[in-house]
Amino acid sequence: MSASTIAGFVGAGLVGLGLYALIVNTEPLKKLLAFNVIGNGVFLVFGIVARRGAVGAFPFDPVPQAMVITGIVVAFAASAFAVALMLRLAEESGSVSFDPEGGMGVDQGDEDA
Amino acid sequence: MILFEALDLGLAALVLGVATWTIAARRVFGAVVGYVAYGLLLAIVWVRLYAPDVALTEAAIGGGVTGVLLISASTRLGRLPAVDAPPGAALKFGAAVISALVASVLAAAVIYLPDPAPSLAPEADAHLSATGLGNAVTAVLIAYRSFDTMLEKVVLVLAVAGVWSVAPDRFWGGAPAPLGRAVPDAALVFLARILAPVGAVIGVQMFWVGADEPGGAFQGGAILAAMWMLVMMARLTDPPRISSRWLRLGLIAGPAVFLLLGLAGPVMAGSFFAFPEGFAKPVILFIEAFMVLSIAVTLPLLVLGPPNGEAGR
Amino acid sequence: MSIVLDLFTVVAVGAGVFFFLAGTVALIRFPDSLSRLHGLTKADNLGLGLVVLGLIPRAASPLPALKLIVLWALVQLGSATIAQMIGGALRRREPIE
Amino acid sequence: MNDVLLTAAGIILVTVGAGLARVLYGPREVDRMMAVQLLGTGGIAALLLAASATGVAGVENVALGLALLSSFASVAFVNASPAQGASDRGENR
Repeated sequence: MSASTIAGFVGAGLVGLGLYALIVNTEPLKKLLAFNVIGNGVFLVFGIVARRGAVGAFPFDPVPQAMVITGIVVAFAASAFAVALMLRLAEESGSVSFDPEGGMGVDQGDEDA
Repeated sequence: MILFEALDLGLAALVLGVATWTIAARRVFGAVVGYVAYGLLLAIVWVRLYAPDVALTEAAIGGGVTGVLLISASTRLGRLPAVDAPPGAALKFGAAVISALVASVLAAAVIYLPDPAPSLAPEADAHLSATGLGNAVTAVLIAYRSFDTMLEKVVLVLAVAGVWSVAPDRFWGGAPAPLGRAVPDAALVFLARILAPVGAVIGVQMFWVGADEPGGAFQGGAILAAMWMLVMMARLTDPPRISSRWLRLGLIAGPAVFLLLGLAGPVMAGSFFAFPEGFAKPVILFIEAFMVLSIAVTLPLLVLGPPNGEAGR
Repeated sequence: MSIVLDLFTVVAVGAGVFFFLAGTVALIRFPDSLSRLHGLTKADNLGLGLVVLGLIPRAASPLPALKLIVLWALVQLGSATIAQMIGGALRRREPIE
Repeated sequence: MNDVLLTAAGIILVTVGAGLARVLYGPREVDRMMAVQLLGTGGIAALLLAASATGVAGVENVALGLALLSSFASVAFVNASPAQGASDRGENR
């Protein structure tokens, strides 16, 4: 197995892990983390396309790499905006819920305190 | 080659293991610590994929700056009561099935994608001499796909506007909350005093060598941003008021200069976003210098969040 | 000459690997946080320092070699400060989470 | 010679990777941070060794960036860690 294939599998695995966490986690910051993990997986899969684009003396195809760099920066900007929204929501309502009805009111916090 | 394979497999196991910890950790703080470790490991994976430019960006933005964003968010959010009901077993099972399915499809794609893949590397290299650059990735970013990169800078400005816009009206124009604690650790102040100037030099150097070696405006700007945040953590300086004219100029300098020179393209070189022949490299470095400034200003502002009534400087 | 230099590299890098090993063992096995911190700083300082020392003869020119030394100095600075901060936090006896 | 360096890189990576067990077990947040700090240093060492063995250009730049950013991240953690909050409340120093 070449390095690019292994990295591709890692990317696929990260997308799977992140997707599961995105659906299952209820805590907003953890959902954001999961979203970033999915993004990293996608970037890795795209990154192996760059590596496999090696021709002759060039060890990689620069075009996908440049797009991944752009993607990393945009993903960060999106995360920062999401954090700002969460903080504001928490400030206004004292909680952050993804339920349009305002949640179930079940107190699950501090279970591991 | 067996050595390499062992190294790659070990690295892959580490990345997936740390990612699993990150999403499984019960406390957010621990999860973010895991995420930063995972960012460092990913940077090494990118080096193995012959992508040092991406590795630097991942280490700087994916690991460092995102880590600080999430960690300060988790301390500010504190311990909110969890209001959403935890997912039931059926939903968990369904999510696991869907995620496994998506991951397997992607893995299959990795196997069946053409190897070698169709490549633009020869084309990118063929025109490299016209740009005067030695780093093909920088050439793609600033010359071949310059329109993309300019718009991406605009996205960053929009993100800052979005973050600011969630501030309550009465705080508008003020400064965001300080990054550091009221009484910073003496050792941290010492570190900031020594590391920040050195780091700033390294950041500028990284932008400068980016023309020919791995590095560039994103990476250099991100390191400068990290150093500014370090100084703010040590409370050697506090976040600026968002109404500051200099701050706003720095914020838009990159995209503005990029756009102006792009619009001047038809006069200088016969087409939008074209660079004059023979002068391409100075023009590119000129644009990049302003982009470094904008990135160094934008990333900390995104981390700092909206103004919250601080007097600011 | 080159054999001597190669030998130097192998010895220095080997010693560096040993200190990383020692630091990790300390991190995993030592009973309390302060002892772990002690072990960790050994890996940070000596482990990386010896690896850098071993790689210096292999640098093509003085400039990359200088870069290596600067890098080590930066890690030293960062790790010393962080050790100080962690130590201070521990001394103030924060509660175990 | 190159194989020796690569093996060293692999051993260091696996070693500090094993140290990540501390991230798992804690018990304090600072223990987790120490493991990440060790991973950063070890990652830099492994990167330098692998770069020297394979002759890939520009990896020193990546290592230099990692060196700056890993200490930056660690500082941010210690600074924000719940453990440190105690010193804000009227601790004389």
